[in-house]
Amino acid sequence: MSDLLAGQGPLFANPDPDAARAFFRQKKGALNNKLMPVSEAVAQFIHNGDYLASGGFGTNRIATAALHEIVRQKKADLGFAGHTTTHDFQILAAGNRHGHRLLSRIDAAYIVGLEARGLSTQARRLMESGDVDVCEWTNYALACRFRAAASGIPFLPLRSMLGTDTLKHSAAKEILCPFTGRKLTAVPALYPDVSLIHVHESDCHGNARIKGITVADYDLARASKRLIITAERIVSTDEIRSNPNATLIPAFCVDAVCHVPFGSYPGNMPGEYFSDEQHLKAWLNAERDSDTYEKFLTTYIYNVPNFETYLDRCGGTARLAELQKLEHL
Amino acid sequence: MSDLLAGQGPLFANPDPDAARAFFRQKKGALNNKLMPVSEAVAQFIHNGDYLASGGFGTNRIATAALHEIVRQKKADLGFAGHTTTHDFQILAAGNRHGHRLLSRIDAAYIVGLEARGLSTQARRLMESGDVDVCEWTNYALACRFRAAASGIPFLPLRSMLGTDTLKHSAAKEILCPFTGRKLTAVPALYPDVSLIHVHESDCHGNARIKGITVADYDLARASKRLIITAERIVSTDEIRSNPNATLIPAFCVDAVCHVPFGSYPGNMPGEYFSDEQHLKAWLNAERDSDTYEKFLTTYIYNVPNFETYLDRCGGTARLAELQKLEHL
Amino acid sequence: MSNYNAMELMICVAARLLENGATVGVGTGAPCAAAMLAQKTHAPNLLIVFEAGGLAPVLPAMPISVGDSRTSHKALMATSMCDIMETCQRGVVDYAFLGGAQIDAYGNLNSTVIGDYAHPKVRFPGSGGANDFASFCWRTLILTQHDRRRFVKQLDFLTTPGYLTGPGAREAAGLPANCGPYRVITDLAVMSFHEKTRRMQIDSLHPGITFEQVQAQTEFELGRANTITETLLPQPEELRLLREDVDPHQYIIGR
Amino acid sequence: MSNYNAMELMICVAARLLENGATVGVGTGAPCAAAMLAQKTHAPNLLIVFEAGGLAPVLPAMPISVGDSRTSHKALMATSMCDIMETCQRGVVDYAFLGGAQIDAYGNLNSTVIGDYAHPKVRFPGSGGANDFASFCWRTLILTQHDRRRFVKQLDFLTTPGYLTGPGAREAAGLPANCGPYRVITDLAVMSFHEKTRRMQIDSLHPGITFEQVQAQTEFELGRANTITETLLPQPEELRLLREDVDPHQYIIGR
Repeated sequence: MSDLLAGQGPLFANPDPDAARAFFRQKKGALNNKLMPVSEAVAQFIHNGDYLASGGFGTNRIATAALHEIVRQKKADLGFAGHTTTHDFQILAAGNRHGHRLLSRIDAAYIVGLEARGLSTQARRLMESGDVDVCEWTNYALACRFRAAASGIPFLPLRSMLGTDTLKHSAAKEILCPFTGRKLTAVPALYPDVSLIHVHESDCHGNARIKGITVADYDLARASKRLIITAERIVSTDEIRSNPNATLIPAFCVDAVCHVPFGSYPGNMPGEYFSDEQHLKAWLNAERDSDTYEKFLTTYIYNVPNFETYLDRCGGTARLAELQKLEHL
Repeated sequence: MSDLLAGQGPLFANPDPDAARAFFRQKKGALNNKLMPVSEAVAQFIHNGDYLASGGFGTNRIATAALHEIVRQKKADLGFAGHTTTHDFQILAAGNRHGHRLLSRIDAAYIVGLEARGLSTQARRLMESGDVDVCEWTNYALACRFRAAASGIPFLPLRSMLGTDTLKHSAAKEILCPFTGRKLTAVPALYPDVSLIHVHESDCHGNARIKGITVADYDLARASKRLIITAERIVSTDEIRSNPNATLIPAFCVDAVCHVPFGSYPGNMPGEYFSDEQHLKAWLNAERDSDTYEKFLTTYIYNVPNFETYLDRCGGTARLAELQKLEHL
Repeated sequence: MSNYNAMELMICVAARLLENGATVGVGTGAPCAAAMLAQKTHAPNLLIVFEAGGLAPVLPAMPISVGDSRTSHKALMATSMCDIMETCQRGVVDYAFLGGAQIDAYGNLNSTVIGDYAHPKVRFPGSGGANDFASFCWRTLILTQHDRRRFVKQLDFLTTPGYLTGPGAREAAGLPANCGPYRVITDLAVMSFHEKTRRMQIDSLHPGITFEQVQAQTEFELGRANTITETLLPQPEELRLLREDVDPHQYIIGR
Repeated sequence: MSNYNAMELMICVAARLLENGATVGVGTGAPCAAAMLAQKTHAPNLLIVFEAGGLAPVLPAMPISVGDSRTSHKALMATSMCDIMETCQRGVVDYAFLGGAQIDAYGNLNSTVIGDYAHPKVRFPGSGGANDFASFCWRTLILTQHDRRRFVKQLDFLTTPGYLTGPGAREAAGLPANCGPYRVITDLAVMSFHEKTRRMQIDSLHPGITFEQVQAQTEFELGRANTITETLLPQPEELRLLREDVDPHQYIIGR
């Protein structure tokens, strides 16, 4: 098998399913009431050194309130799963400044860019600074790493990454199929210590519903050792039980449930409100000058007591009403 | 690796993803109108020698009309995926009589039994006769074989079957995890030549919705080279597009769409009607005496022009109304 | 067995083993009855999962199939077989109920064939989800009638893993660590597995049953727990709930 | 380029390559505009898929993100990234659009770093779903500006596979057989890949552009197709639909 390549990138999380099984076994109280403020959820369930993952897709259905709180609480030495992460990564990158190191390990599939909107100066600065260890992946490879963990198996095989530097700089390994002899890419299970997922509806136990595309959140919710749900609406368990087909995330995956209307702002929330392109543009622009950036972060993250205040500083109910209208065009 | 076990059971279908890719590439016309009678769908898309799989779960959401038609059309030399297959397998077993060989290859996870209702004499006769080649699996292992095919990869690893005769008599192979060194079971992708899935609603292209548990049908639909959908109701494509979250099976998986109200009878259809335990009991009883069985099959399959007539002979609208009532208790 | 029958006793014993807040994978029949009884007595937050995709339903009646619509009635989620099995494989599910045509001293089960595999005397359904449940869930519970044809020295076919050949054998085979058969509940006694030898041993005898009677119905040699107690009888409230709420039509307890 | 601009030409050329009934994976911007234009002209049954989970939407407007709600507006299904990527891996998706900071003679792409990987001059987003699309989809289409900084002899980082090192290299690497880069569409020309050497060659030159001008903007040596034609101009109806229906706000064609 000497012709089989092993990626030289760092492996940031233990893919061993028995270690994860021991953790999941002692995680009880699926039907406890898990409602709490975002500040409490972040304080209680996110620890320095944790490996973090965020759901949604960059500027779509992201848990903005929890991301801001992580920066405000100055968490340190976090690993991060950078499947298409755009504004979420941009927010966290603010934590690596003035000698503080919020992020230290990045699994990178899509980072530093905000798709058609352009690149984030500050996210680039972080990635180019050498301040973080980086491992390369593709979006599908990271999704498969979550699925392997969600399935309770240590790896999954796939057919991308082969023949590229992306594989060489990943922690994936080439294997041979035991049935066909074909060369495949094996990617190790990724069990995040804690994840953030914003949903449309959840009950107080964390039985949650998502409308529109689910991206990788079905698997991410199951793969995560701890899970913080932020929800547009809190619904009753009777409501959840009235339509079992609508549930995507079952309560036993969840540790905290936070009620955060407009929680994906300035991102898009399918069927609820569109993204605030003005605010996202302002953010990208502010990043280009360090003084401006400092003031921007003070205004929109550091000197903000809670998420409602952030929404108000971004135009409040009037602006949100515009974004709702835009979503329903 | 000499300590790694390879199951000695026969492998009935080619797990090679490139062979399947070549087939899927030439399968076009996703948005054609695929509405046709069951008889035509079975005649056109099921060929002697094909490997067949059926959706649902034995007596729940099964494509009874298509299964009867396969027996009526005297298809021959079929392979069959026996994940929890109960009444569906019992129907097909009727085809292996008087020297005719409808089934020749069985991947067996759960067969011959009808759960709490007892064993099928005729299914047992078939399995004990040596008339079919058999390979052992578990329900999850077969589900993983469908998922591997649906994913376009040649195998999936799992952690059951290990240490048992079930593995020895399967076509699975033990492998070592390239990351943890753990011993795992590798199961080969299973791409059925043709599958039958009964659904609640489908449009004329095959965009289909299922209510209640999905069992393995998300993966089975995607794994199958050809797919026959039977549906309780035909809905418009506008209706499908009005709720993209409700779709489970996209049109490009589907070859035929057949409108068959009460199509899962005598099985249960979630939210529609409960199983007809009297008819299922009558079937089990009839199997115990060959003359009685012959008459039974003549009455309920061979001398039946179509599925509506079968329903009438089983009590017709009055009985169906009772089963609807029973479902909504 | 005056005011209750063996099945009722077995169901009550099994129900008591399921603590509140635990998750259990069940099939139809007695296991489902035991889980339902536990919910109605000491374990209202017991989460019941069915292999076909029913997750934590409010069971309106005894299911006939592990895939029928009752198994997802008012469920927290109606999902897939893979989701349920992977929830087990991930280590989330505490208990699973199993049965079989044969069981050996290590709790291995046969539900595939009696006789030679190539030319079986009797073909049974096979593993179904049993091998998966027994491989993945932390503790498996076995409910079965007790006689010499079932409790055998040598299985005709090892369908579903117990402790295989003894201590460490599961781990050596690659199975998840620290799980396996927990209790065997029959019409005669309740058995566990010796923590060193992993062989079956009697924990408690049902009222009026002697060790010798149980051994006589068992082909292999049974061990003895440090103290063998008498199985606690079904309590009046347990019987009332079982007969009035859980199985009013006596589908299970009528047998 | 009197009555149209280069972007409009590139979009029209790309749209014509997408036959009716085909399935195409797209990102935002020009690729999405091309797919939308194809639907409005010759390919009403073109199925558009987005990597984040949007399957065959009726696009009400140009999406800003491949995961925004427009990508599943009136879609046939709102699904997951794994479902879309596995539909590609299974061989169902005919075309995918790609771009990058650098491209070489074999159509390999770099969207990760400029400079040394350990100490990059510029860090770009990385593969995203590009490597997956390029590995799985039958034919990849590359839309990009044409200059010497992009069309390079040696990539700083091979993010996404083209034909790798040449004929048979994809298959040797384990990638699915018989797929790879199909066309490269730039502001100067349309290029394909020689069926023997798998190196980039010019198929058609845009009006007023010479082979030498394109070669001057390309670091590696370009091949010549047997017959090099002039790229068909955007037709009035194509331009009308593109400007009035596809991109009325000129998000893309205004650049």
